[in-house]
Amino acid sequence: MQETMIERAKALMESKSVVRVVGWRIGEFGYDVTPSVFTTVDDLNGNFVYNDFCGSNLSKYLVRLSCEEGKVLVFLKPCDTYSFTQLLKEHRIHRDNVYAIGIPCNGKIDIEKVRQAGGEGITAIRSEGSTVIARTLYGEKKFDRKEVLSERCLNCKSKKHVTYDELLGEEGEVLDSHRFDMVEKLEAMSSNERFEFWRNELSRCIRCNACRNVCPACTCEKCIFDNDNSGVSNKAAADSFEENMFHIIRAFHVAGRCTDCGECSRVCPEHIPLHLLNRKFIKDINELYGEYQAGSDMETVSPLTSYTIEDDDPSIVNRRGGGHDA
Amino acid sequence: MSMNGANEFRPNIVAFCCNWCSYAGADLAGTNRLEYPAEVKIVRVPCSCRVNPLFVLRAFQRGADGVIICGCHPGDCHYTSGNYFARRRMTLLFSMLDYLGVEKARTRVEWVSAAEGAKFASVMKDFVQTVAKLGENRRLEDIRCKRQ
Amino acid sequence: MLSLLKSKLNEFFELVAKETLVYLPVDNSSGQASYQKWKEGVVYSSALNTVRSAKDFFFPQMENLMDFKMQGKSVEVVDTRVEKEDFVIFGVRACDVASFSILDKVFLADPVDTYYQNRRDHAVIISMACSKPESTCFCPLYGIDATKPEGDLSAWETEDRIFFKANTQKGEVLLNNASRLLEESEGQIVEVQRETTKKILEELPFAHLDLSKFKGENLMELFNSPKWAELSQSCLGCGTCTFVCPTCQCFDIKDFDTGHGVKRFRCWDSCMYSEFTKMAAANPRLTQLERFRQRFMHKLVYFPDNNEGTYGCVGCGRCLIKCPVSMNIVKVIKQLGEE
Amino acid sequence: MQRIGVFVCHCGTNISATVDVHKVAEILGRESSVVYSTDYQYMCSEAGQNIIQNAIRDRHLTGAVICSCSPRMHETTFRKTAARAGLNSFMVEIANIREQCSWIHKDKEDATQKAIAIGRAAIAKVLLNTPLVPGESPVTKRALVIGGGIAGIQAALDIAEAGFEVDIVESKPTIGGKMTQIDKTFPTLDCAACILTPKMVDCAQNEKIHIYSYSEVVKVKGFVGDFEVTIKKKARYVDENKCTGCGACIEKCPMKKVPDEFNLGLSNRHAIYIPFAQAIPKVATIDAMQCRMLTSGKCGICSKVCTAGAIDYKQKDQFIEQGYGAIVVATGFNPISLDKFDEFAYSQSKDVVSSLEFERLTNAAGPTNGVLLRPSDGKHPHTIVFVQCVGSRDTTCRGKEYCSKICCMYTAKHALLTREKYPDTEVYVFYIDVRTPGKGFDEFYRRAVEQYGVHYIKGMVGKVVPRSDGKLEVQASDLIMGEQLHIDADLVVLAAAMESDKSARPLATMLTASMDTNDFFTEAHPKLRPVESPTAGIFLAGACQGPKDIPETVAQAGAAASKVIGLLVKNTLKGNPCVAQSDELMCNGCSSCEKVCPYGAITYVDKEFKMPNRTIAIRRVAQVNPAVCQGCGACTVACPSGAMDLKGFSNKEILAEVDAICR
Amino acid sequence: MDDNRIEEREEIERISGVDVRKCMRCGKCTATCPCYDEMEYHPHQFVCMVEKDEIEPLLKSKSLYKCLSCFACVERCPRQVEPGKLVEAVRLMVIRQQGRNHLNPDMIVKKLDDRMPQQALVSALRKYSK
Repeated sequence: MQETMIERAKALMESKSVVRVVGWRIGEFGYDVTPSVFTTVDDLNGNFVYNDFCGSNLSKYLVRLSCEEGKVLVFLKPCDTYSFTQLLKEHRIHRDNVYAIGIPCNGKIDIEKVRQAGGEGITAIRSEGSTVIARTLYGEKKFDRKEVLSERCLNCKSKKHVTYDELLGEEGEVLDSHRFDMVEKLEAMSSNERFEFWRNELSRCIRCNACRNVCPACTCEKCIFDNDNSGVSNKAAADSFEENMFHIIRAFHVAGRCTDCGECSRVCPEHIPLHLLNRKFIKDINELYGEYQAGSDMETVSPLTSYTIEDDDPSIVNRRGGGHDA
Repeated sequence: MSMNGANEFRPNIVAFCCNWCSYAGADLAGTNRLEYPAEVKIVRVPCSCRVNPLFVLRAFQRGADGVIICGCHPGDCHYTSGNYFARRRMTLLFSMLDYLGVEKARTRVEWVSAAEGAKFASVMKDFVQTVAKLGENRRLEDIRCKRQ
Repeated sequence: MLSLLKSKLNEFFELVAKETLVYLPVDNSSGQASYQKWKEGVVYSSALNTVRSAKDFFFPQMENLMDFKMQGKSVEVVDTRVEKEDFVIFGVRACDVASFSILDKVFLADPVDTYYQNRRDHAVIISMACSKPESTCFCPLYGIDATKPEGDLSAWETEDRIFFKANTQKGEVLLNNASRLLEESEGQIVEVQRETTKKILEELPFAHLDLSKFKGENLMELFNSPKWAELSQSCLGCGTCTFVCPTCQCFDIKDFDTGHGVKRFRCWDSCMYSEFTKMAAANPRLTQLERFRQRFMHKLVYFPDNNEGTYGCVGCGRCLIKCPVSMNIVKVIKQLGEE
Repeated sequence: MQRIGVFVCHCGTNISATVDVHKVAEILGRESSVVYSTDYQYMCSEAGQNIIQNAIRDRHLTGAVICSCSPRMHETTFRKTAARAGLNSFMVEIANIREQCSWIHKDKEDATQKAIAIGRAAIAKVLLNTPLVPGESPVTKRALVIGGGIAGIQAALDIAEAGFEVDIVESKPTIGGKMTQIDKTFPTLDCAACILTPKMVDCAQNEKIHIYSYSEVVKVKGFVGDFEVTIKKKARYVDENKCTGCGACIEKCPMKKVPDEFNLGLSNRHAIYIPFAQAIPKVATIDAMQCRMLTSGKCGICSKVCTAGAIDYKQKDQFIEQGYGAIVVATGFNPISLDKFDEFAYSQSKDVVSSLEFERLTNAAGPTNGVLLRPSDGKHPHTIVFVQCVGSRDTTCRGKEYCSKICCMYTAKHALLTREKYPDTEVYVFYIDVRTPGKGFDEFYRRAVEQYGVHYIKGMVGKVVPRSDGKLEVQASDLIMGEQLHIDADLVVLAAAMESDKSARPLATMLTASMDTNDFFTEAHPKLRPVESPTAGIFLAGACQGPKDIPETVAQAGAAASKVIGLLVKNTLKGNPCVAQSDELMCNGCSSCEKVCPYGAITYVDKEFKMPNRTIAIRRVAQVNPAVCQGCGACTVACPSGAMDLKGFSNKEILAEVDAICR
Repeated sequence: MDDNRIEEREEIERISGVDVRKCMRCGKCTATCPCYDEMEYHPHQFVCMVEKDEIEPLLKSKSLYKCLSCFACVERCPRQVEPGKLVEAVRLMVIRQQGRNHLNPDMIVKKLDDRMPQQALVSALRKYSK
């Protein structure tokens, strides 16, 4: 696929239909690829890569790049197209300045999982079919691909591309994933257990803002947490409240807009399962206001900017299932 | 939060009331001399849809033990649709707080019309009792804001 | 050489903990290591590195500087500093130990940061030699010997034992207190381990990057290099690298109104943030390019230039592992260091 | 540095009885930035207001907090007070320590503490308040009346009378509406035409009034004082200015068999037609569906016979754009369709008619020239059964839950008139209740019974079965006699429920005016603002707001007109300054706010912004129209970046209040 | 008010699912009833009497069995009171009080003769097979 992509990119660049390409740049060890802009054919030939580690969602870069002079070519994995569509819906991207190519994705590998599975000192890594082979300082190591696949890919919601100008490879289907299983598990806990769970997770937060800055839904010109005039800005969490506050508000601000691309959890240096917050909102919305997938089309209005007269009262929260304290 | 002589726990309650229905309802409760606990303190907002989740969290941060939002009955919103949006927002927010293990009963939304002074009073009585049972807000507290 | 049977490690902690607080790396639920206070049941993790570096002990992410008590119209300033009690940090890797001296250059230089000094004075550092470096490690580049870490007390972990060597008075004292658990044993095995580790360290992919270019005289050339544009292009402007970095020491001082007073606190800040060093106008570095450049110019040029050649990096490799877009100091050195 | 004054009111003993007002004043006086604090018997009294004004002047106050009764009571009073002393009226905050404190608490300590907390909150807020000035927007001195029935006509005439331009938009070829089809009016029995047609003529002749007949409103933009409306003039294929209404074309038109909607299909008209003799404008209209020329291109007789050369087969729909300051909605009503009521055999038998059809059958200008004859065989009916509440007070999907209000009276009228004209007919009226509230109404109904011997029977008709001999077998119950009746009727008249006109719903959407579940327009306040829609600048007249009889309709039309006049005499409108405001530097242009705005007050513009790297980027940002915004604040919460904020209730103000309360 | 009379009303309301308070006394049910003359109590009276807890007379009345259960009244009632269901409920109550002595299908067959209209058969089942 990588070759095909490079060829297409080169063709489009040579035909002057695009002036720059957003893709992934090869790293030192194969797994450390960097989202990057390519402006020359040589650069593409030498450094463009598409492999098991190109997890990063390129759609957010378009907010900036589509403002710049000249058309930009972007490669979008299925889940990226949802973010892309959502951003278009919110007028954050100049569509006519973008040429979007949909590319297939058979799941991305979570290098941290590889490390935790004993992949120490990796100097090169590639996958052959269902096995992942790593060259390390301490000899070659093999891993079962399924074991090291990232969580979001294990629960992939769709292999279908929503918006694109051109498609490389086969079009996939929307899948019925089990992505809400963990949310359900949490809901079933007692509120004490839930509290303990989230304290343990969120207390590790170092407020590096990686989750926010990578999030395609968080494209605010200025985030309220950076804005001293908002009255709620803060740079570091002073205590448990501020840890909670940041993540609750962030999740709320992207509620109805979050496409569940899973970038937040991917980039969290402390491995906090942030996607579980977003998925809770998604699940609630689906159950209370009807199935809704952000970014699945340009028309449907977000459940938080619409209503029906028959909506449940907030007291539904007390009545709904979910553990209580003994 | 405060302790009175009897040393029984007296929760601190913040009530956001929409200007057109619930705030008037609260006034009516007053006009009819319908008692409810002094722990309840009212913040006047134009419409329940003006209440930002941030306000709710802020109240808890600053030491509130319970937060209640009162608006016009669905369908009676002065701005025709405001409380419908408030209803969805607060439902999701409360559900999230519950998900994070914060006691459900600390948050509530009630529809109180300008004519329902009695309802306002009884709702507040009930809410204060419920929260009092739960005790001090520990799960969403900001220790820096507690009185030493 | 004095050594301790691993089976007795828990006893050792218990003993030390009688006198002072003990912190050690522990595997947390995220499957990564973080420093935690020792208490019965807490198990030492020989993981190579903790997610957050040991700098937190001396320069915590958030600390209260002073309080302002407000009575009506009167304001009273309250000094909230308290003399810190002694504490022991166990299992600090060579790179992190090296980072302390870099932080010292900043915080202990005149005017001395008493908050920092207070913690520094009360700490006993038990370092731990590395035997299984990561491919992302590059401490040799800065002349750090991971097989012979500094600190008050150096330690080596072998199959069944932990060997100790005191480097300071504090170290001696601690060993004496623990003497009943320790035994004199043949240190040969340590030397052997060091040799094998040294070989691995020598072969590390980034052990011998070329830093020659990063000198004061090249400042303008480096500063104006067109490469920054490409390097910084993907940067998200998050603070991950700065916050996991053992040598980053930028902070912000803010006031928090508690409703009945004001708390003045300091917290980590990141030069990657748009609000960093925000002044009346704004952040003097308006673009991510400038911010990105600042971080690496600081570590590789400004800092060494002001500190007799000591780089603002110890090669712990945390940023290599944690950067969401895998952009890091190594890539920067390679790009700008060449030709 | 802010200088705040605090004024604590005793309200006689209303507050001071349970709140230690001196203590409140003293403690609040200690708050930083409070430079003056006092308490007084009655702050709202002239003396009290003087205390405030003097303090503002002498202490150079930048803000005032008044701890007193509910702001709903005296906020405006105190704001005016402050304004008179030269302090912006929005720098005044009211701490409600009466309704929400002293009156509901008994324990003095508790009440005092709470009063202090409320006071602190008000201080915290006023510290963040900014002086606000109501925005002004110009008023277009022209009114639009939608619907040319009696309601529309009356409203238009009254507005024109006051000297303002009025346009009437009527979807039919002529104005006049339902009233033109009615024969006589209850309870006075004067002839509808005689009282209506002069008014129609007045409209036509009044130079301030312009009639757009055979036209529809297709687009409404703007807001109170400045609506931009697009009117679609449907092609009538006749040049209104040339046509003299002589009718020559009609006589010659070969298409004679078109059911005449004016007579509800009881008679036929031509493809080119004038609805009725007194039509305004008296201009022919070609029925495009029926006209041979327009359907097949073969004919063109009318254009040949037209001496004025008014026929124009090429005519297209015309779109007129016009600005208005106010809009009166008078879309009126229609009887519901009776097809679903098969038990009454409405669709089986010609002799089962609706009341409005009955009007035509008795109308001198009707298909039978006023002689009451059975539609089926043109014979004179000897037994007539009137059935009331057909589809009214009906909770099934076939009908309407509400009472149509006028049926009792017009049925009484029909019954009475029938007996008067044709004493030999037996007239039965089946009713559930007879509802005759209104001047002379019940007397009228009793007259029908007592003088004219109409048989009023309490009970409903169960079924009507058309018999082969042409009779209608009516099976009904007499609940009072407790017997089941079987009547052989010649004519059955069904008092069909009235429903809002079909055009009302889409119109309401265009106007963003709210409607109830029955598609009647809702009023701003059921008691106090009955002729205004909640949407500013939209007024309601006639049956579009609910079932009404003619006098009520005319009264409401007059009221609506006076409201319109009251609006149009103003040169500018002062808006509520507490409206939303978008910070363009922070706005993402994501449209969330636009979607939740009930008034369509938010629009978007592409603006150029200087980027940090000194390049120019074009960004879509929200702008709020302060004249339209009502200040609900829905947008402020929908906005993720906090770019949208509400003046007078800003995020920071509310947060500060919360902080203060929780202290 | 006698409790057990209220209970009876409540039971009838429960069985039939009818809310008698919805009735606005228009009498359309009675007007439309095909066997009005046969009945001692007419549909609208059933509604009124149930509302007034006058169940006893209804239980005894022959009208119960005169009702064809044609459901015309149910069909035409403008307030969705559905008197027919009420009649059926009362009938059911009688049957239940008598104990389980209701007709079963094969017994019906014996009673059949060719003059019996379809309607009667259907309503017979509806009436007696409970």
